[in-house]
Amino acid sequence: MENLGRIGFSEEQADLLEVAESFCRERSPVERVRALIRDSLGHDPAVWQEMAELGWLGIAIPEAYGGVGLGLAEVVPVVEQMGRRLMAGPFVSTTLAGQALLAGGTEAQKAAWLPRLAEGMPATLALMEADGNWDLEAVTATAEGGATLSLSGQKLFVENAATAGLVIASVFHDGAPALVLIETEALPDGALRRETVIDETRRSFELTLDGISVPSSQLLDTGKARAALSHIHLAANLLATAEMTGCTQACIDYTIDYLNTRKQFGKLIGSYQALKHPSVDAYVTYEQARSHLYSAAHSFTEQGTGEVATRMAKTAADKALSFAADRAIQFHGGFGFTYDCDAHLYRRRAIWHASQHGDAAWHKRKLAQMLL
Amino acid sequence: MENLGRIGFSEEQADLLEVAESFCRERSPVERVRALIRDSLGHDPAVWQEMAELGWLGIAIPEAYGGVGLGLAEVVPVVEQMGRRLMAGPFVSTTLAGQALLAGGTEAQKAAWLPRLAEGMPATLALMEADGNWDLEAVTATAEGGATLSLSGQKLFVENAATAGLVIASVFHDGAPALVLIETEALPDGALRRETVIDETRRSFELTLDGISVPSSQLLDTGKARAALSHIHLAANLLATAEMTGCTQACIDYTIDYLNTRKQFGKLIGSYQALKHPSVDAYVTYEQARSHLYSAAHSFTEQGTGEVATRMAKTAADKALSFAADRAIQFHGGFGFTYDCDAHLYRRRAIWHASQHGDAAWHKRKLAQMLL
Amino acid sequence: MSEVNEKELAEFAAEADAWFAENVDPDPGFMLPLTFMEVGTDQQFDFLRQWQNKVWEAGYLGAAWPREYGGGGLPEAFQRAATKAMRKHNGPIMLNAIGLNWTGPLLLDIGSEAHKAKYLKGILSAEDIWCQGFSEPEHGSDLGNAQTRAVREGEEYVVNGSKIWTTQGNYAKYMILLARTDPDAPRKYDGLSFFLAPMQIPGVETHPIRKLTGEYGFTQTFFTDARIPADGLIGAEGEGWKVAMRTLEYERGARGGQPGGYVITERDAFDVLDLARRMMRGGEPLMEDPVMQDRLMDFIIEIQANRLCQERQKVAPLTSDRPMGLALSSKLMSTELVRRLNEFAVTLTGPRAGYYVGDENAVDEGIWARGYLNAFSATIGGGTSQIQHNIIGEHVLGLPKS
Amino acid sequence: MSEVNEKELAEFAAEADAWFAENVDPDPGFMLPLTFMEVGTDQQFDFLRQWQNKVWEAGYLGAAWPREYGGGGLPEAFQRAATKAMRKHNGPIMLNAIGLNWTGPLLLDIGSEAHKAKYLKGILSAEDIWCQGFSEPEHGSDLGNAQTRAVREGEEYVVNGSKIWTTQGNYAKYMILLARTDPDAPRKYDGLSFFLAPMQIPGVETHPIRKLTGEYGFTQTFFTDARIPADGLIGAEGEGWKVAMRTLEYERGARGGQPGGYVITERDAFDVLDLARRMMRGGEPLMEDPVMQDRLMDFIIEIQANRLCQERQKVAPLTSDRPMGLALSSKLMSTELVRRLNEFAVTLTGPRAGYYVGDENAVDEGIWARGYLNAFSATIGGGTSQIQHNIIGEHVLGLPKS
Repeated sequence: MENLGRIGFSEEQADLLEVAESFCRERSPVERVRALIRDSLGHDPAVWQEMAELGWLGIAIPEAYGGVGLGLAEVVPVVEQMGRRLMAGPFVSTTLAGQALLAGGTEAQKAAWLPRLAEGMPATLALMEADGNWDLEAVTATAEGGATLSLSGQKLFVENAATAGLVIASVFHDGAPALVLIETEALPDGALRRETVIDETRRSFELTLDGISVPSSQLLDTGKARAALSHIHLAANLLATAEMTGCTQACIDYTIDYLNTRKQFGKLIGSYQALKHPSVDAYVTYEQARSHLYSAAHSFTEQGTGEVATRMAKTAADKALSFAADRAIQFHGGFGFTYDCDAHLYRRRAIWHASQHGDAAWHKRKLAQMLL
Repeated sequence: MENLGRIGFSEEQADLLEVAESFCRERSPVERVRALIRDSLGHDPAVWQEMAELGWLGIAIPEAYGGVGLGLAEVVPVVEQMGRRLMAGPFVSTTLAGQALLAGGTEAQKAAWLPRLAEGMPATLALMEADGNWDLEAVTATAEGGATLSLSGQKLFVENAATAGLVIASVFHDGAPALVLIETEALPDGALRRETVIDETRRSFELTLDGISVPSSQLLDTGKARAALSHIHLAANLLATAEMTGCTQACIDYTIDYLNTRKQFGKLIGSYQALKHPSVDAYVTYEQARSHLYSAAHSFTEQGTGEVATRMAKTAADKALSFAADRAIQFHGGFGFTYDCDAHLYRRRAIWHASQHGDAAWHKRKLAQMLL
Repeated sequence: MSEVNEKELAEFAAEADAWFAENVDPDPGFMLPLTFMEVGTDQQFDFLRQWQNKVWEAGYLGAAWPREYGGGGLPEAFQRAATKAMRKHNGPIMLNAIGLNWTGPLLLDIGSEAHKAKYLKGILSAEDIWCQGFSEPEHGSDLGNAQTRAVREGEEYVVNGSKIWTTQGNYAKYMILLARTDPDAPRKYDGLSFFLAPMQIPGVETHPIRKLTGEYGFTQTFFTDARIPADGLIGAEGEGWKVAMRTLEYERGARGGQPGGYVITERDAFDVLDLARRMMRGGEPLMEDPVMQDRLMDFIIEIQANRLCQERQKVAPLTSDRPMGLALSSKLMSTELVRRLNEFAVTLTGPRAGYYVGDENAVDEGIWARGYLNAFSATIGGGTSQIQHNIIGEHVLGLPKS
Repeated sequence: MSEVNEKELAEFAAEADAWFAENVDPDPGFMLPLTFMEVGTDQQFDFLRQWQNKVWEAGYLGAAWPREYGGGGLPEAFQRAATKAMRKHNGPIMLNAIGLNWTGPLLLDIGSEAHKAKYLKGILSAEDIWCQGFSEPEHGSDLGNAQTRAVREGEEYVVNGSKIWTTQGNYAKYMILLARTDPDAPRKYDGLSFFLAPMQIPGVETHPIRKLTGEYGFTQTFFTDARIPADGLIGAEGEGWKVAMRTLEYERGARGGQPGGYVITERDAFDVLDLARRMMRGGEPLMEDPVMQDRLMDFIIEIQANRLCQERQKVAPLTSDRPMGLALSSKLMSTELVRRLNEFAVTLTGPRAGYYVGDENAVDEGIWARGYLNAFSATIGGGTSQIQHNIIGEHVLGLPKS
């Protein structure tokens, strides 16, 4: 329990943070975010193309597979800035699909798919099921057969599935959890149902696996499946934490702006301690969460420490964003109760992220098992 | 889970509340409380005598045994007002000793002792042991032998033992927990050691049972021992809750007075929302606790409901008093950090009561077992 | 009102129980709003209007209001029995909340005979829907600063300005309106007057407001040279602030006079308990998690506390230290609890908290997240929780003004 | 200062480690104070003064201060290594806190050559104990309103008034003193001046203050026509407020310049963890209780957050949005955490939380309850947590003044 994670920040992280800050600010003003909510695709393909050209889709992919050869630590500042601008799109799901291939794919699979992801083919993961278990090894969907595998089961919260060229699904196969590649071209009609999710900036789908067959070559390395699932779980939490942290910052800034503009009883409402002091609490909690985020990013690849730092970071981010966004609605008063106020966008996102890949109580329990 | 307790308030309760309010206010101004802290006895025998004359020591003792024939519901307003004035003395421990006799004594024991308690003989209970288990059945002290019982073991937190004529101790006897009467006259030299406790208004002792022998006639009815211990546990919590509730009220009043007197930056500090709003939170939490207290008092004798209402009330009182007293220190600023400020008297009492007869977490766990 | 006849009361209660058992439709085929502020569709509105009318006709709403104004003329205990039966059988809410709980008690208290005769019965029957026009877009919590103007011209006032958060504004026939009749009054509060104003007249327009839930339920109301009759003035000209404050006391529960029923059905601890029992976490029943149990107990204890505080208000010796304390605290206590309870319930649903109203996989059709978001209407509306803290701090604890 | 030579640094660190391993006495035979504000007996004072002197003489305090003033003239990294070794071996606190962390950095920053030569070495050696005279009995948080008067007479100022919360006031040789030199200044802040004032002169009296713990550690200081030399003025007459604010920034951690060591040893999560491991509840090890585990994890996560925030302050790209944010928040974050952590620790001790310092049955000699009560000195002193909220709200978030 000596090392719970430390702050470290590379030059590459600093550069990416700076570039991503201006890119996301310019490409994703809130009017655009709101327009994309009403759009069925939900993100801007031109912006996606730009990201590919910036090399962002390959940040954590080795150069041998067409990537930049850095790690998730360098993806974090990019995702943080996306979260800050409520930016929509398949960046995170594609990055995680790449991680799944890296952690669990065969050499052939990596060579075949990673370059395509780095070039801009969206991809996603299909992990969750109806019983709502955050433990990714608790899989009930199945892949049965020999040379050809017949899939069955339901997968929930498959983000960006309609856009993705590739879905990597967890299945139970041969007495153990496994991962399987599904090309979305091969999906039968009706396999995808768009879900109505709390965070309207996202596109999420229910995927019915029944009736889908894939050649057994699309099974990821079964010997690495458990390790890959564990890696995916932590990587998903790391990137969710990055999104949440950026989102918290924006939520606080947005609220502070209002407190500095709106008057009641003849005074700017930000002069009232009833609003000022909880805003300070939100801010301090945000700074704590951000410190955890960059500790998790820096320590992510260290055995043990990475898991500890990541689970702590997700817990801290959940606390920070939930509190900041809850108070954002309240402190905007009547306006906060309207759809026009952005406060609910942050609050909805907070609920989304808290609910995916383990909430604070879940991570604390896992941490207690590791540390106490 | 239909009935978790209800508010009811008898005429006798109302009368006692009114009389106790003025009696305790007059007999226990804070200067007196502070003088008694420095006094080795720790309470005023003349006031004790007055209480006996008012009939308070027999409120919950049946008329047949020289009491008033009411119940603990009527003791509650008296103890609440004592708590409000930080009044010291063996009232609660004597009342609880009476309850132990009523719940677990033989007819002969009740006839012999209850009238003496009602007349003003202080008494107390010896329950806790070094392992710190709030479960009163987990006794390790022993009583062994036939016609004469040899006692052994250590008892902690025996309140008012130096004043008491009678101690009722829990012991392990004949394979089960039991209660035994010990006349303090019979205590060997050195059996009592005055403890240094957090609440300096109290007098509490460690009692060494080794070397004490009592005739077996001083064993309470062994068939009733478990029920008696359970009754004592709940009665002790009910009266602690009453003390805590009165204490919370006083703590809030004391703080509000300061907020209405002290100026900083040219304004009364009570005008700052940073102090005003948490004071309101303390007040609201106090009112909730007081409602629970009078529900517990009213429902105490109802099987099941009494236990639920009492455990809830203790939990609510712990929350209210701890918060109010913690904020009382803070809101008194520099003065709050001095011994001269009363805030620490309330905070110390809060810690004392939270630690005795089960804290909030303990009671919630018991409630969960009953209700969930 | 007459003395309570215990036998008659028991019979009435039994009849009410049977009536609600018979008449509450457990599934009207669409989602009913949980509060009067959430009436978002005509289908909901029509259903609830008929339901209120039916309850009133059966004698279970306004049972304690005077007979001559459409009430039952019975002692309060009868209405309490009826409301209890309504609650027991999960009856839908009473629709006409502003009329029932604000306008009605106000008119009974200080209205003229003509006002009572004209308005009370329509309030009970739900024929006349009422709304409230206090808040303005620029002065949310600062009611005393209302700028909507009402200028007297003969037997009318000409109204110009805008009100916001008008619940059921698009359905209402009348509004209780706070408007400025004297912009030059030395104290801003003295320039206000209080009106019973018609809504369905020229110059009054309502625009629906989209709530943070994505749904509707409130409007913004615009007045453009709208002419309202001068006999709708309640209190004298310039006394509007006093009347409005009195009205808010009905809302805050600090005065009686309500006709019964309820206008909000809150999910309580038992609903949350039921939810927790149905959830799993990590393959285990969530209810077996001691951390969850501990938090649930906190909520149950707090809910019970609030319930007991309501009861204790009636026991004078137990409220003598700060007589208005419980009454003035109840809005803060209850609305903040509802917000936190719904927030907690959302977390109980685990991964499926990702779903929202409208998804087939949403737990309980998504009511928990929606309920949480809607809960802000009560922590913001009718004086924010921050304002409530000021009120309690100043009026109960006697602290100086901020 | 020279570049860091990594090899020399490693050698220095190893030597420091060995030195503290050798010289820290794990049991001096009496209870040492955890913070410089808790020095309540002569025995404690004498021990700590000798200890600081010894550490300084060994070169492990002020290693980065200039050689000419008693420092080691080494790069900062050397002192950090020494402090780390001190902490690792649980060395007692550095006694002369005000001198080391307030006066010293101030003089190094803006003191005259004469001041530096006269005072700095005595600060490091603990020969000259310093105290601080900012707060006054009637104006706790309102430093700008200080009323202690200093009137110039020739080469002296005549001081009258009273200061409170003078830590080690009864031992101090010098005080940093904020006094009013111009009562008629239009802005109250402009009438203040800042002095290095001798304490052991006629007209200065100190009275011990009994703390809420029952112990001592602070004094109130009374000035009655006390004559202090005019060359102790720091900054110009009337600039005292600016100098005092600068001094507070050293305390709040917003500026560097400290000579190393620590003046507070805080119980941290690991101590609390260790405590939890030793406790039983209901016959079971307390650490097996999931509710306790959940709360412990909250604390561990928060403590780690604060530690990481300290580290992150040094990473410019990660603090660019609000550059002063972390520095100005650190006092609030750390002091409130200490209060809550000690409060929690008290509850961990179960029934034995009933005992206090001095009882043989008290868990860990009662340090948890005492630590909790003492924690208020930091949430109140040096600007209350409420004032800290204002500072952060206004100076970091840019909100308007309250």
